[in-house]
Amino acid sequence: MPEKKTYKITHNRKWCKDCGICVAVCPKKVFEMDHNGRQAIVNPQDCIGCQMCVEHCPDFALIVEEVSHE
Amino acid sequence: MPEKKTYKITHNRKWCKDCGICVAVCPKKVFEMDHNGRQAIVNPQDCIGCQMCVEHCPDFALIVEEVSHE
Amino acid sequence: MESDKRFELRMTGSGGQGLILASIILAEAAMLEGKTVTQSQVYGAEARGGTTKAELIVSDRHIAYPKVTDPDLLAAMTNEGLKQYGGGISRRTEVIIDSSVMAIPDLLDEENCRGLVALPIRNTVVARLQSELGLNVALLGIIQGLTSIVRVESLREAVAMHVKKQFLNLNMQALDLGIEMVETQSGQGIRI
Amino acid sequence: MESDKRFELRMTGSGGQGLILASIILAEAAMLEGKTVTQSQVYGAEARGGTTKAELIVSDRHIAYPKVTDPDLLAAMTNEGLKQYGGGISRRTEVIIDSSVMAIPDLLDEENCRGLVALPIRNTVVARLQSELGLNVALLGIIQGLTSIVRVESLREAVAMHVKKQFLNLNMQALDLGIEMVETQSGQGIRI
Amino acid sequence: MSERVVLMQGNEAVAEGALAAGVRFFAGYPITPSSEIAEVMARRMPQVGGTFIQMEDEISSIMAIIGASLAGKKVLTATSGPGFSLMQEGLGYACMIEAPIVILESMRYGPSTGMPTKVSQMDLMQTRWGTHGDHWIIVLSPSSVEESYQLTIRAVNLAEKYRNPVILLSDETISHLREPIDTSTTPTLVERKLPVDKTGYLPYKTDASLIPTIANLGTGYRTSFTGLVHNESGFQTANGHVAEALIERLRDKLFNNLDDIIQYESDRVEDADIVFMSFGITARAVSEAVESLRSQGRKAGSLRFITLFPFDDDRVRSAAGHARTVVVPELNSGQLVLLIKRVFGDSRQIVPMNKINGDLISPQEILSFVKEENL
Amino acid sequence: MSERVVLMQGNEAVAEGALAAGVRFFAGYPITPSSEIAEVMARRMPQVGGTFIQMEDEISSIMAIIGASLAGKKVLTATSGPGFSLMQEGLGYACMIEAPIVILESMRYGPSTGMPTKVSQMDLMQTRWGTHGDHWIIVLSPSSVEESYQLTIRAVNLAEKYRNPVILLSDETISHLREPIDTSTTPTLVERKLPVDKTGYLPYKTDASLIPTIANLGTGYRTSFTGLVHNESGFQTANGHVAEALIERLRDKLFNNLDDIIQYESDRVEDADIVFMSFGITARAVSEAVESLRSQGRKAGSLRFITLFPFDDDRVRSAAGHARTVVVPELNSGQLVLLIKRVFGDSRQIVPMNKINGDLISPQEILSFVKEENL
Amino acid sequence: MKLDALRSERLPNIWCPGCGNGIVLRALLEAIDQLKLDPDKVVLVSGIGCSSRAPAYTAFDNVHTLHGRAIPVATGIKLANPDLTVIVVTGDGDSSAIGGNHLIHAARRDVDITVIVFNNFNYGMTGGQGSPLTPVSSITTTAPNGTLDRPFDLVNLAAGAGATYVARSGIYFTKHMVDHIRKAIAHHGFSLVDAVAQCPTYFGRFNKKGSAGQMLVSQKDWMVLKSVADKKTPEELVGKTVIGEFVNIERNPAQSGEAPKEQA
Amino acid sequence: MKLDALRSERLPNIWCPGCGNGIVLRALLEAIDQLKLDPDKVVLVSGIGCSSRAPAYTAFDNVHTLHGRAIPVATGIKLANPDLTVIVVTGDGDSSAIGGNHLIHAARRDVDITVIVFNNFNYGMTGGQGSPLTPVSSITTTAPNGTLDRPFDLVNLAAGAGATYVARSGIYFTKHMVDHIRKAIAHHGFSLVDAVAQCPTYFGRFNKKGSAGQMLVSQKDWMVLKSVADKKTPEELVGKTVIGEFVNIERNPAQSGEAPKEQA
Ligand SMILES: Cc1ncc(C[n+]2csc(CCOP(=O)(O)OP(=O)(O)O)c2C)c(N)n1
Ligand SMILES: Cc1ncc(C[n+]2csc(CCOP(=O)(O)OP(=O)(O)O)c2C)c(N)n1
Ligand code: SF4
Ligand code: SF4
Ligand code: SF4
Ligand code: SF4
Ligand code: SF4
Ligand code: SF4
Ligand SMILES: [Mg+2]
Ligand SMILES: [Mg+2]
Repeated sequence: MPEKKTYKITHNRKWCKDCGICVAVCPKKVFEMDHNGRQAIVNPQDCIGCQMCVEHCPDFALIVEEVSHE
Repeated sequence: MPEKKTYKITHNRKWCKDCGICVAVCPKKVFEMDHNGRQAIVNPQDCIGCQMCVEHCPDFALIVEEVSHE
Repeated sequence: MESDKRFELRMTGSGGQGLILASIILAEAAMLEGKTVTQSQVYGAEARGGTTKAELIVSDRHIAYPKVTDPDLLAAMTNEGLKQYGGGISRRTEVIIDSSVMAIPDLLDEENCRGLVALPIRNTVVARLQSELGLNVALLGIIQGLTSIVRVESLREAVAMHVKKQFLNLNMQALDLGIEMVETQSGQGIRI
Repeated sequence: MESDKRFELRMTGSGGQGLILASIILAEAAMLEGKTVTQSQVYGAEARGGTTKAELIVSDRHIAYPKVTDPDLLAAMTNEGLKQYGGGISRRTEVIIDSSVMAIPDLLDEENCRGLVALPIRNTVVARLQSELGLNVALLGIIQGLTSIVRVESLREAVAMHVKKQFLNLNMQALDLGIEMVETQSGQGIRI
Repeated sequence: MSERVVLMQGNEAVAEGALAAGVRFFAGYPITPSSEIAEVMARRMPQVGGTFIQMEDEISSIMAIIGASLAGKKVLTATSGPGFSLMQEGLGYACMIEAPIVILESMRYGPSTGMPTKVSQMDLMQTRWGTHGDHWIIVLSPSSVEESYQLTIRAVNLAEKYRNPVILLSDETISHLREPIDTSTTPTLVERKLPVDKTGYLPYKTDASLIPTIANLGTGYRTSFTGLVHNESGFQTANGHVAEALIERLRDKLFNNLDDIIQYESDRVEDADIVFMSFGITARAVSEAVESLRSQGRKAGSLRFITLFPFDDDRVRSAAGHARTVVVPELNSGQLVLLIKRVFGDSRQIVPMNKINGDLISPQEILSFVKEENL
Repeated sequence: MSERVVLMQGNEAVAEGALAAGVRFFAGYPITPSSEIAEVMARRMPQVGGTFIQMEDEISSIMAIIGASLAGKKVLTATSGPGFSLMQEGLGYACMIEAPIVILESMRYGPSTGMPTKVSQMDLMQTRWGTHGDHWIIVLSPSSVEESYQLTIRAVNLAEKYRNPVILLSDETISHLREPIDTSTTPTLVERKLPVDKTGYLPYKTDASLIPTIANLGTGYRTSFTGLVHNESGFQTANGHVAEALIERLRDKLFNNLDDIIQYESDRVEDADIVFMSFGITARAVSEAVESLRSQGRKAGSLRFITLFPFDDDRVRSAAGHARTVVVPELNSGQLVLLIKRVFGDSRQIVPMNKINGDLISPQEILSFVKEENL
Repeated sequence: MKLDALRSERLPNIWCPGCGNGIVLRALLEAIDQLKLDPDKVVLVSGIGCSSRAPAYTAFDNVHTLHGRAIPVATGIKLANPDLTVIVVTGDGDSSAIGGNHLIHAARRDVDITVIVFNNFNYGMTGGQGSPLTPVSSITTTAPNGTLDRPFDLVNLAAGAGATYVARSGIYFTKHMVDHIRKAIAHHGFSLVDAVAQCPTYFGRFNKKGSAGQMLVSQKDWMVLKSVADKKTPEELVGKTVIGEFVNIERNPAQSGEAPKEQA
Repeated sequence: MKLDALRSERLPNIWCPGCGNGIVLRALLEAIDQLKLDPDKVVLVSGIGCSSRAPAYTAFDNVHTLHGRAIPVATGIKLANPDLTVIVVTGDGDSSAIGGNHLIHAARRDVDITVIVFNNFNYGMTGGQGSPLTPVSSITTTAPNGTLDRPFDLVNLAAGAGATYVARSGIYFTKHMVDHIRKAIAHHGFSLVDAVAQCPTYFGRFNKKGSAGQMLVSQKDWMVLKSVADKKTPEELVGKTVIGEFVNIERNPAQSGEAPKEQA
């Protein structure tokens, strides 16, 4: 059984406009909009690295990279 | 046997530009270009009233009408 | 202020806050009282969802130059707004800031403005009305409370002209809330 | 004419006659002799296949004003041409007409031109060269014969520059024919 | 204030003014800062039985209003610098066929796309000389929202009366300003002169007015329009005399009526030793500055051009009073001042005052300028 | 005459001049009376390894040459009034991004389609003011075929040197005239200033010349162009100071070099009591008229504008001599004369002489005019 | 045909001998005649070009506009007074070069006007330059070695833009042309007829097409009726131009309302 | 993807929250990256509009032109230096309204440039007016009661004009979009991608399309792959927008030389 991969999510606050698109596209509900209407990473551990959020973020504000376990 | 129809060809010299189109389209060789390059009606008697010359004259210079024989 | 012939107001904040509408409502209220007005705002291709500025001049007589040059009142609803459009104030200017979204700016003192009113506007509106929607009208209430540039009734009438029926109640409450904030929070809210 | 500093020529006729080319050839011939020239022509949206006018000024010195104002020579190859562009001649003007296509115009007399040369140009060309093609170059021959504005050799050289090889011979013959027409037909051709 | 005093944006005032003037056809293409006119028209036209159409560009916009005008409608289009540049060929066509059309041009900062949301007065000379060939245009310039409304009505009237394009030269500030305007007065409307007799009708035959009647398309006059030089029948000719007469008539039909067409607003020029000449939004700063100067005891005056073109040197000369100093504040690098210089040459001190940073000239700046330049 | 003296039409001379100047890209749309330039280019460009393209209209023609210019080519387009009107927006863009381009505009009779085959000088002011916004353009005007050739070379050189659009203002007569021209001299060519260092390259940073270098597209500078107000990096900004500095630089880069840019031809103005000021084809009639007047003992002189814009009042004043009377003959209703009036105001007698029937002003007409008007 | 609609006092026309424009004009007049339209309510609008002079020879209201701009003027006229029958007379250059945008937008909007393109494959008026309809390899004054650019297929272009009536005909086929022009005018919505004419002076001469008569008659050889062409293979149609009706969609305002609302 | 080609110092971009332009821009950068083009030889040319600001966020040479005029500028650049990869970034209004003529002519000429239309069904930059691609019945600021004019089908328009590569994709389908942009750029000749984006600020808001996230995800519902659509009836496709490759013709210069010489 292959080891479960883990991912590092980098979020560029300065570029993010809190549009909520990552929230809408993430299959794993990794993101949420907080009560101030700000994007928040709430379940980073569930990320499967599908890159949906990255590719759909209109502001280049997300990077998702596999964390290498040597 | 029906009587052969005859036609009157009216040529407006003032409007005609001697382009030769009537010569080219007339199935009955009614027209010719003379040696001065001018359009001439040479065989009016052969006209069958097909209106080819009339419809193709770019200068509205021809009228072909049936001559009524009472 | 009432004695003054010309009253200049500048409001600045973020795109969604309805400050332009607020300035129009205030303008109409002033018109109801027979005053003349010119209202203007900044248009920026870049200002989308970003920072806005709305300006209003109210006067008893013909207004020649139509832009605010020396505001009597500056209301800054965001930090960014204050930064971008806070310049050009003078000792004549009273400054309102929303202390729920910004710290009290160090740059303001007796030398460069007439006074600073720091009120937790957004927080109060959200807490009391369960919605941000009345923010702009609450600000009008505050302005009314501070300046009495128009009568409350005129403001109510103007609000009614511009607000959809379903939100009328909310906005009237917001108006009252603004007036109330000036009355009750003045002790703690006003500095300098 | 040779003594004159400025020689003004106007040619007019119908679109297909190559008068513009003729004026260019004459211009080049004059240039070969170190003269200066300006050549122009009428452009008309309406002139298609219709009437044309070609003008040429030849001078020993710089030509300031570039258009013909008082032609030394007017060559009219069609009636229509004479009608449209025959105005503006003076007692200085010698007029050439092609008597094979037009009657000698009554309007010309000693009062309004210097002389009239009526030659059956087209007929002669067609008769002698079995083609209308050399008409314009024959006209150049006539002009040369009448005015000696350029030398025959220069004209030959200029014709060679502008005429396709296959037609060179024909055009040289036309040139000679033109010169000959002036010499031999002068008795009967020239009136006034 | 009256029941009909309403708060309006400059652009809205133009649209409402046009409707009040009887405009029933609007074609346009959006462009900052004039887009709201199209947007208001999109809403309002159907309400009054008129037509709004958004065209594919500004070229087709001006051509569409020309078409609609020939078909008998009063028409308007609205644009700004870049779009106005594109309209130049159409504008010249309208001059030549004498189509009554009105163009609102709201000046933004140029050249090119420049700063779309910033104000300027940089298109003044373009309104006069933008299209090729000799032509004459009426250009009116409002300086307030109220005047935007009133001058739009006047523009439509002048266009119909003189069969000539009229340009309303506004700017970003006025377009976007909101001020109270009084729409209660019923405007006097001018209707185009229609022909009355079909027999022997000649589209470009004129009487002493030099203004031909206009047979609206489809009314049986079998009329003819062309941008080529044309004779009275409306058909093309290359006759030089006809051409000359035509161009002269296009000029004279306006120049014979300068009293009707030209409007100024002058303020205490009579005894002034310093006069400000300006137009549009800048005139409002001037008006405050003059007030201040007068209150300081300085004999200042103002001449505001409401009609910018035709620009009549003689009229300006006589309206100018005797001030030795003429200051010309404008939001460009110097355009109106060129006209003023032409009028006065060296006989007065003509002082340009230019601002080209996208902001207005303020009254205070004028006062400082006068002081610093020792005027 | 030299081996290289050849008979050429004015249009051909422009095309050959452009080729001699290094033009290797031509985009255009046919229009009388400039079409022959496109036709010659269609034949000649492939021979010299250049590109000819017939575009869909004049708008795309000017935009295509702008693109090709940015890609490093010397470029030309050719048009006449109607097409030039359509090019106005593109022209302003070229001013703003400082693209070196040359436009040949051959004046025909306007406005609108007017009389396509008749001459005029009616587009003079349009070359200066046709596009919206503050901008500056170089306008040169040939008066012969020879000069068409030479000024085309000069136009290309000036465009490249000053990174500015240059307009060659010709007319129907010169375009179609055939005269001998000498193509034997190898022209001095000016090459655009290229940047030399990629690190920290800023497209619009300038030295004292105020003329930025230009990084041709595809040469690794990762450059940026926009018609919006831009800062040194070439990117858009709405900063008023930057805007002001930009517009002022666009002016000053030319105005600091008026000695280099402005050319006149003056003929015996020094002692003249009557001076004719003219340009283009009309100047040739003037030259004969001056000759005649002198031979009649009249002290006549002539000032011919080779550079029309920038138009420098001071230079005109000092080049004008002391003649009390200045006659301005032109083939329009009065355009150059407006500039002359601006220079002299009432200090001289400025007399317009206009002809608008599609024919040239002849020397004889000038003489008669002088006589009839008692000048 | 009664030639009442001809403005005889302006004849002879300015066109060259053998120019095809007169033949198309005649077909147009015939079609209008057949439709028995009120002549007071017919407006012909043209651009600039030899062909665009045609309206000036008719006794209808006529508007000679700018190069390429007849269609927006016609749009303005039609919308201002829907009672009028508005017909645009234009050239291949006028309509498809400088006027291309207006053409496709009128087609898209389905404005109820008819566009008759007098298609002579070049710019006649300015002296025989290439147009966007000039066939590849043809000689023009701006393509002395043969045209490199591909031409539009005007039918495809109009159809692609959404035109609801598109037909092509040739001046040899006068009855065919009259029929299609008539149908185009009668059509409710935007209609276009690619009326293939001829310019013997330039295109014909440069491309050695023979006399005006030969050019005209040659249409028999290189044109093929759509009904016939539909049964042929593409190979068999190489070098042929198909004439006939290509698009004829009943305009249905209700239908356009049904367009995808969910889009975006 | 390496974001080397992003001009980070200019971010954040000016676009509104949730604007689709950034997503198309990313796809474009990805496609260029995949093609391993020399970044010194890539030029992005744009017109005017929100979308046309995209090139200014890239580190390539970029030319921000006039409204509608990117294509002729790109044509000039490409012809002047054929070594460059010239990509036009444009909006639906920029390309199909004011720039429509240039679009069809570039398609006709088959100039080797690529046009990426950031299609958000309205004029974003000027405040949400309708564009020629606005679906019928949609609310815009110039159609407060719903758009009456029919839109172009951009694919049909480009194809009708002669484009040799035409594809459509949507921002939800990022890989699909990257693939088609990449193919378009790699294509020799004129290529166009109708890249369906979104303008939540205007079109979305006016037409009650929900949040930016909802608008984006909804593309799953109203878009259908061409391969799937090809098997469906027109009725089944009502309200659907088909995405995929519509035209892909190998450019064959020899062939164009074979075009009907006999024509006219
Ligand atoms: C803006 C503008 N550009 C160019 C021209 C010159 N011009 C007049 S007609 C024409 C082309 C005409 O071609 P076409 O439409 O095919 O008509 P044809 O003469 O062949 O009938 C051109 C380029 C013009 N009048 N206006
Ligand atoms: C000649 C001209 N006309 C109008 C405008 C105003 N304008 C700027 S962008 C634009 C429309 C943009 O729409 P689109 O191309 O769809 O781009 P988007 O903003 O939606 O991305 C308009 C009309 C202009 N800049 N220039
Ligand atoms: S998609 Fe990007 S911009 Fe939008 S909320 Fe997520 S991280 Fe922020
Ligand atoms: S990579 Fe996929 S799973 Fe991970 S956060 Fe992004 S969208 Fe969610
Ligand atoms: S077709 Fe007409 S114009 Fe031509 S020759 Fe015959 S009659 Fe004359
Ligand atoms: S009607 Fe027919 S047969 Fe008679 S002359 Fe004409 S073409 Fe010939
Ligand atoms: S040039 Fe061609 S299109 Fe024009 S009139 Fe002559 S033949 Fe006809
Ligand atoms: S207005 Fe629309 S297209 Fe423009 S940035 Fe905002 S969301 Fe994007
Ligand atoms: Mg044609
Ligand atoms: Mg868009």
